Amino acid sequence: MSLGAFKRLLPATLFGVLCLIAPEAFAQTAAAKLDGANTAWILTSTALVLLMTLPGLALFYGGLVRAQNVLSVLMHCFAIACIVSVLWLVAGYSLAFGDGGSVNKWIGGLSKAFLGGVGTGALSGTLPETVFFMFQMTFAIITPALVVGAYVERIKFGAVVLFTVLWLMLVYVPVAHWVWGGGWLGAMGVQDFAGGLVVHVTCGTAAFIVARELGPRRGFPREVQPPHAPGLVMMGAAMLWVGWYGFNGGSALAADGAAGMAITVTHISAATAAVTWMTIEWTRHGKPTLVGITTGAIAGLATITPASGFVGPVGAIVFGIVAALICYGAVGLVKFKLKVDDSLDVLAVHGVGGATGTLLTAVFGATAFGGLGLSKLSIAGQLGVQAIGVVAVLGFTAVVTLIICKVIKAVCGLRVEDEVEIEGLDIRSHGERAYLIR
Amino acid sequence: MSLGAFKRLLPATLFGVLCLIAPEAFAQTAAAKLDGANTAWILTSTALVLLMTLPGLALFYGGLVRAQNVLSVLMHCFAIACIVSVLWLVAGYSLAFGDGGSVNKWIGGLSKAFLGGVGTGALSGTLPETVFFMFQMTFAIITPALVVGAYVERIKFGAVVLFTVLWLMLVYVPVAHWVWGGGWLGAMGVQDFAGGLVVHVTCGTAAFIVARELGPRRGFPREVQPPHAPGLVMMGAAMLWVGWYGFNGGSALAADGAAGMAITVTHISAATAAVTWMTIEWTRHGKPTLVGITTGAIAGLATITPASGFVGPVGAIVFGIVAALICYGAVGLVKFKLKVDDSLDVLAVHGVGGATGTLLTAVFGATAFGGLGLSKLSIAGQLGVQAIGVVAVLGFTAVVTLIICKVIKAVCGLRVEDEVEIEGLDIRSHGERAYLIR
Amino acid sequence: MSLGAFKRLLPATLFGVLCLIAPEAFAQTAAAKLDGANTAWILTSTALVLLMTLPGLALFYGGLVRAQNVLSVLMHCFAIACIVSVLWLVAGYSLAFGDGGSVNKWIGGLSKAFLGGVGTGALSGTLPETVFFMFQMTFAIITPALVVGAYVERIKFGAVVLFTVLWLMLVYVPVAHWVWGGGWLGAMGVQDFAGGLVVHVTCGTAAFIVARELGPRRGFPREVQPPHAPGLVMMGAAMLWVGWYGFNGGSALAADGAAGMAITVTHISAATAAVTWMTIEWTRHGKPTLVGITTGAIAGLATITPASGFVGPVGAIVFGIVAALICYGAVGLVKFKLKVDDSLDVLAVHGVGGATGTLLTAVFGATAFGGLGLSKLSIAGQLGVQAIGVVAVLGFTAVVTLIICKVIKAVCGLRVEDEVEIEGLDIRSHGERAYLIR
Amino acid sequence: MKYIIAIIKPFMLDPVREALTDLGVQGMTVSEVKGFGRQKGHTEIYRGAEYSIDFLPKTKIELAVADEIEDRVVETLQKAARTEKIGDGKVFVLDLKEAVRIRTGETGGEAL
Amino acid sequence: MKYIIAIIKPFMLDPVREALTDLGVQGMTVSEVKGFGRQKGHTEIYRGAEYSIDFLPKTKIELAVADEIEDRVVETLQKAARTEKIGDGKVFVLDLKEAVRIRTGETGGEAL
Amino acid sequence: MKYIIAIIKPFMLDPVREALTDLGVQGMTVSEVKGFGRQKGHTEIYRGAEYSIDFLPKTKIELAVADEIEDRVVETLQKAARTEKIGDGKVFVLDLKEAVRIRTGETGGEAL
Ligand SMILES: Nc1ncnc2c1ncn2[C@@H]1O[C@H](COP(=O)(O)OP(=O)(O)O)[C@@H](O)[C@H]1O
Ligand SMILES: Nc1ncnc2c1ncn2[C@@H]1O[C@H](COP(=O)(O)OP(=O)(O)O)[C@@H](O)[C@H]1O
Ligand SMILES: Nc1ncnc2c1ncn2[C@@H]1O[C@H](COP(=O)(O)OP(=O)(O)O)[C@@H](O)[C@H]1O
Repeated sequence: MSLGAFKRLLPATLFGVLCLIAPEAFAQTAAAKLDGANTAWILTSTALVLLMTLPGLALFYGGLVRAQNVLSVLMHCFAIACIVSVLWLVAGYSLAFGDGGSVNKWIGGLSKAFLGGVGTGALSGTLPETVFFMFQMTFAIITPALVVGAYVERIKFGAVVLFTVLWLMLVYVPVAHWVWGGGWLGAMGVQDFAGGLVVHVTCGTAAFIVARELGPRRGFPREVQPPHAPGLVMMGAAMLWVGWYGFNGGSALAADGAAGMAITVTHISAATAAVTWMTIEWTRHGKPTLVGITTGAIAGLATITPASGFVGPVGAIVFGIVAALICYGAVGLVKFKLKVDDSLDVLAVHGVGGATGTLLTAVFGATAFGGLGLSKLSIAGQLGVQAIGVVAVLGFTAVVTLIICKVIKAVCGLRVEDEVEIEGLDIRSHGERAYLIR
Repeated sequence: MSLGAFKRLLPATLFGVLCLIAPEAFAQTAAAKLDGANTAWILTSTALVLLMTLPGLALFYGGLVRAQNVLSVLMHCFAIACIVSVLWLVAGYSLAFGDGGSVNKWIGGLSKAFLGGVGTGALSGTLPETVFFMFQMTFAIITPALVVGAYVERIKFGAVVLFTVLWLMLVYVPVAHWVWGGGWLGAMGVQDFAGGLVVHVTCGTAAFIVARELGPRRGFPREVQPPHAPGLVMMGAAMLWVGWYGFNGGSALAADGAAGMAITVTHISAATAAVTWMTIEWTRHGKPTLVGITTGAIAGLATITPASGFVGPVGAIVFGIVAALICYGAVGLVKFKLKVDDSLDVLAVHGVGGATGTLLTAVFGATAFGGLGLSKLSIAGQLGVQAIGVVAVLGFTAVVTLIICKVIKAVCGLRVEDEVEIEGLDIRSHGERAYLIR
Repeated sequence: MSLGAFKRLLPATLFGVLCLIAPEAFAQTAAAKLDGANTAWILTSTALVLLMTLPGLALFYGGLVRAQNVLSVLMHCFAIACIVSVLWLVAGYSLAFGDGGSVNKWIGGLSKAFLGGVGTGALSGTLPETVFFMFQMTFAIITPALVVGAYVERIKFGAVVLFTVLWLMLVYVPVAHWVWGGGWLGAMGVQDFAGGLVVHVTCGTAAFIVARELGPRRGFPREVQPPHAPGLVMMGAAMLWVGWYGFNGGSALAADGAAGMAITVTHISAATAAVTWMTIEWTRHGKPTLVGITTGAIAGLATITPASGFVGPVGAIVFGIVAALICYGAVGLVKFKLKVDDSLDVLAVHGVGGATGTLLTAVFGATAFGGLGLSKLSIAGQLGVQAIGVVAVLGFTAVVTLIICKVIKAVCGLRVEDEVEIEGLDIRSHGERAYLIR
Repeated sequence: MKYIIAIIKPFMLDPVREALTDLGVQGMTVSEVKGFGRQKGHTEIYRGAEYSIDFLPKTKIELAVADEIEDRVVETLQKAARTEKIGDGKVFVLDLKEAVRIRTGETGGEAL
Repeated sequence: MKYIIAIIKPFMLDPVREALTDLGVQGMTVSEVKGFGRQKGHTEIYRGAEYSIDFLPKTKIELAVADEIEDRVVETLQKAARTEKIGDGKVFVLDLKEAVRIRTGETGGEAL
Repeated sequence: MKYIIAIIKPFMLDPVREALTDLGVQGMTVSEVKGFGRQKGHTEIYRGAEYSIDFLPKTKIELAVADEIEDRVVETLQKAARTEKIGDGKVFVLDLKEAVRIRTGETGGEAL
């Protein structure tokens, strides 16, 4: 069970305990009391996580491509944010977090479609339900936006739109339900504090599949252009980092010590991974790069995400080192061994990082390894459950993503013509140019 | 009455109710109790709304002009923020929100000039009054900064400074008082949650007048340069969007369900308007643009602003669609029919959006249309009141802005020489160049 | 004593007072109660202060250098943030804020190294201790990052890393302990609300020493290139300004009227200083610049920092005017009289500003001058204590920084070869280029 | 054939291009350059110090033309680019030995 | 000696450079230019209005060569830069009177 | 008249401009170019892979001069731009048939 879910149940538990002590005092309202402080923090966290995509991730990705495609990347991220927001209201939230009745193990119901019945006064734990809806929406936005990294510089814009709609509803929403919404993985005891599985394994896996279906960019892997604007990459990474305080710290759903510890381990993992990645580059190439150190930080952030409510500060250092080593290796593996043009390394950084973090959670979440010890299973037992989670999410995502790609190929095609790829998507797909600087 | 005002009265009401129940317990302090959670959220909201201008709006506008003028636009926004802040302390806040005594219907008094009598312990509702002062200040900053969009690429910097001083004191401050500070429009029951009238109708109207007085840029409308940096436009729009959570969500003046619902409808309106604008462009030109989708989002945000404390999520979808359709139309109308070079479409996006939202509030704020039903008037009655609000604010702003323009023309002139316009304001007015990139 | 420390002691005092009234009720928990609202605000403040360095300060500095060095500056700031974070966990926090036993006057102990004994439930005042740890960490990050401004465009990257490690542990940590962590300056009654001494005097002094040891850039002072991207400078300054709400407002360690007053005076000082600087330039050169107005704002922010919990709004106006006048003068003095290439004016803006503010605090913190009157000493007495603080911190920093520079010179050298300086650090030290825009 | 190089003020590019097109010129190549000449640059200000900029933005047009229209092209360039203020720029004429159209391999006047 | 100027499509630069290197050319100078010709530009859209872009990005290669290899260089350029679509560009050949290597002061063929 | 083209290292522009001005040259046109030659480029690193950059930033100076001062200009250029390290660049001299000052219509030596 995620700490998120744990938190949401906490008031109920507390309520039970308190009833024994002072039944008359808490009989009516304890379980359903709004907490202003928690609300303030989750409102803030929601803004922080939105900032991660708009403009954080958009800039991070936009700086990594050629100058002729930077606007198309910003466009992808912006359009995805808008489309997902509408879908989330229409049905996504309800299917992920609503009650699915007899099929609740697999998927939620439609009772909360269009936020039906959710007024200003509705609560989710100690938060207004609208706040919980919005906070979760920002996660639903960033996940398909992360997949953008796989298909930049050569995809049709129509395909981006279609992919996002299908993938959100057919992959993200079910997996979110399984892990956080009352589905089978959460019930089995999978621990995923802030989205190692739900966000990072899904986007990483999808990225790999899409990149394969789409084929590589011209000149891949040896003649691909280096990032056109590492400064934008750094700006984006910085905003992702700051926003991640809301992502992981907000997943505590409270302004308390759990949130404090979550941002602490998140930050330490990021910093350690960044320093480690920098050291690898310095040693191997003699030159530490800005794109490298920021990539390391993102790897550290992605890897700690599932564990951020369970591990302690020393565990976070281990997470950071492991994240940098494994993700650095994975980048080369995917690019030069598997020869798949997952252009901005979504699988290698997010997928591999998220999966690694999910597994390590079993170990470093245990008190023996300085963790908070929230699992009732043995380390090995929890590790098994975590592994089932990774395999299930990875397999499900791969299969459904593949089908979606095939469907899009049939309907409108995935890839632009050669000429458009050469001249760039900005001018050809969007009628705009990024730098008219004289 | 705005929900903002409503919130501020709530404690008093509650106080009354509670006195009946437990008079001895609440007699002294209930109405004047600081709420830490609300304070935390409004402190945050203040930071978010400042981010909207610095650097949000500055980048949004800066990216839309020619490269030779981008610094001048950033300079306008930065200088306006500084100047308004000082004026707000000196007298603006007091005149807008202080007690005006016998003329309170029209304007506040000077008792709170320089925050006189407002110490660390002073409260405004459940907030420290300094926090309320600062939150409102960020609104006073962004409103004249929005007018910048009307006069870019050809105005004298001295005129910007003079205009800002006069316009803030003679337009913004009175209108804020009328609607939010205890003046006649608020008393009449005008509903303007977060500034549809106070911010958007005033800036849009002023923009149109200033643009007319100033005359169009060379080559307008057909040979005007397209935006020199759509990426900056997107960054700015993203920060505006994130900041708008503070703008509308903070206008609840509390960390509660009202704030949650406010950010929900705000976000949904933005997303829907963005998708709608994108669809229009895709249909009409075959190419959806980044500047277009972001403009749509801003239109959705401006339009929902007056309504964000009154409507529900489904209403927000309607607001979003209407915002995009009407503002898209208005852009063409102002530019090609009225032939006024309101350069960055302040009237078309903010003015028209704000007015539309103010009127729609009467409808979609009613429970019959999924709203929160906070008005005591019938839909038609409320619509009438809202219309009076729009006409009064629009008329007053137009007249006073026109006078201000005439005065500036007489004093120092509005427009730079042709040569300066051609070479660009950056180097000629500010002695700087934006891109020395090699 | 800083208000920060004051705040931390407040619960204890309150506890004492309350025990007299209702001993049974508060006996166990009053002094150690978590306050959710304060926690929410300090979590937010932590994110805001991180944003100041990543990407705020990085962009502010990055825009001021030549295009060939912008990435190296971003790299410096990013790497410093990561390295300091790890060091802060390993020992920095413990040595600064832990109990130093018999030597506590000079330095803290190691009991909290690796956050030993600090779990999710540990409190610091009304905050989870992890939150206090993180908030303080963001101060530890920005201080050595501010020193970057002294050595840009010519330093070896290895020297940056080594300098940061040594300087953090040997200068920042002790000074933070002296002033805020229970050391001798705090005990003597030095008032430094948010880091006039700890942050600004230390970084400014160090900058001067490093710049002297390193020698000037080629062509200094007359042929140095103007800022390659004033737009980045403005973006960075804007984020610094917004983040400073967390820096000063968060230093109240509570979401209350003290925080509200702190952001108010902070903002007013920044705005006033910016307008003053703009006016000076306009008068002297006929052209107010963007870099100038933003520099003014930063000067205003640095100067008010030590005073932000003690002075009132009118005091803030005085601070702003004085900040601009003194820092503007200091820039020319250091550059053209002392001929030291403190490249981005760290001493002139931060050092001079911070010292000035520290001294002025004694005057404008007194009720006679509109301050909050938190000092128990006379104005003259407090002024003496403040002066001791400035001299001690300045002297200590200068000596230790000089030694560090000599050590680095011996170990690996400070400065790159001429050829590398000419071609730029980006390509030569980091293997990257900033603008591949076609 | 002649190879004509013109240095003009940037904002005169559009009128010049139109004038040349009216004359029947079908192609030209344009680049952004910095000019140093009698026209003086501006002053930049950076934190209290003034720096003078010696180079001004100019636009360079290169076009290959048949000998017959050389005179008319030079005249048109001169007229269309003129603002009569200092810094209007220059026209330079060089001899062009050969021209080839890459797409077709055509040479000489055919290639232009 | 000849001074050869080629205007080509930007993404053909790499193949062209390689082909020239294979031929033994040891140096060249490249710049980014905007071309106006038979190939038409695109349309840009800005808030509901369409603007046509007349100029297209092109790459200009300049290289000084000895008379002996002039023909082969022109031929190589023409072949390597050709996509057979409109807009492939031109090669222009001018006479070069003198060349000097700055580093050594060598002149003529030695300098190239 | 001669049309002189010099390719130099970017940071040598200021000394070169000064030396030419001292010689009495009143105008020149400068642009940013990328050079390919004997001087080798650097390596760029991107997430574990190294990419070699073939082109180096160079600055191109174009100036039209009267025949009389051709020699002195070439000599001055060569001296002022020299660092004696590889990659210092070249000076090319072409014949210039005609020059026109746009502002006044003056031609020939008068126009320079
Ligand atoms: N001798 C020259 N060779 C090459 N370009 C020149 C020469 N003289 C001037 N130019 C170019 O022409 C531009 C305009 O020259 P300038 O002397 O400022 O004004 P004008 O053309 O009115 O005499 C310069 O900025 C420079 O680019
Ligand atoms: N007469 C000319 N002088 C200089 N450059 C030319 C000339 N004609 C064409 N160009 C350049 O060659 C490029 C390609 O020419 P264009 O007419 O579009 O196609 P093509 O080379 O296939 O005939 C143009 O974009 C322009 O840069
Ligand atoms: N044949 C050539 N034609 C045109 N430009 C050349 C030629 N050879 C060299 N260059 C230019 O001169 C620059 C310097 O040449 P390079 O061979 O690197 O060193 P050096 O000038 O010391 O021999 C190159 O980067 C290129 O811009």
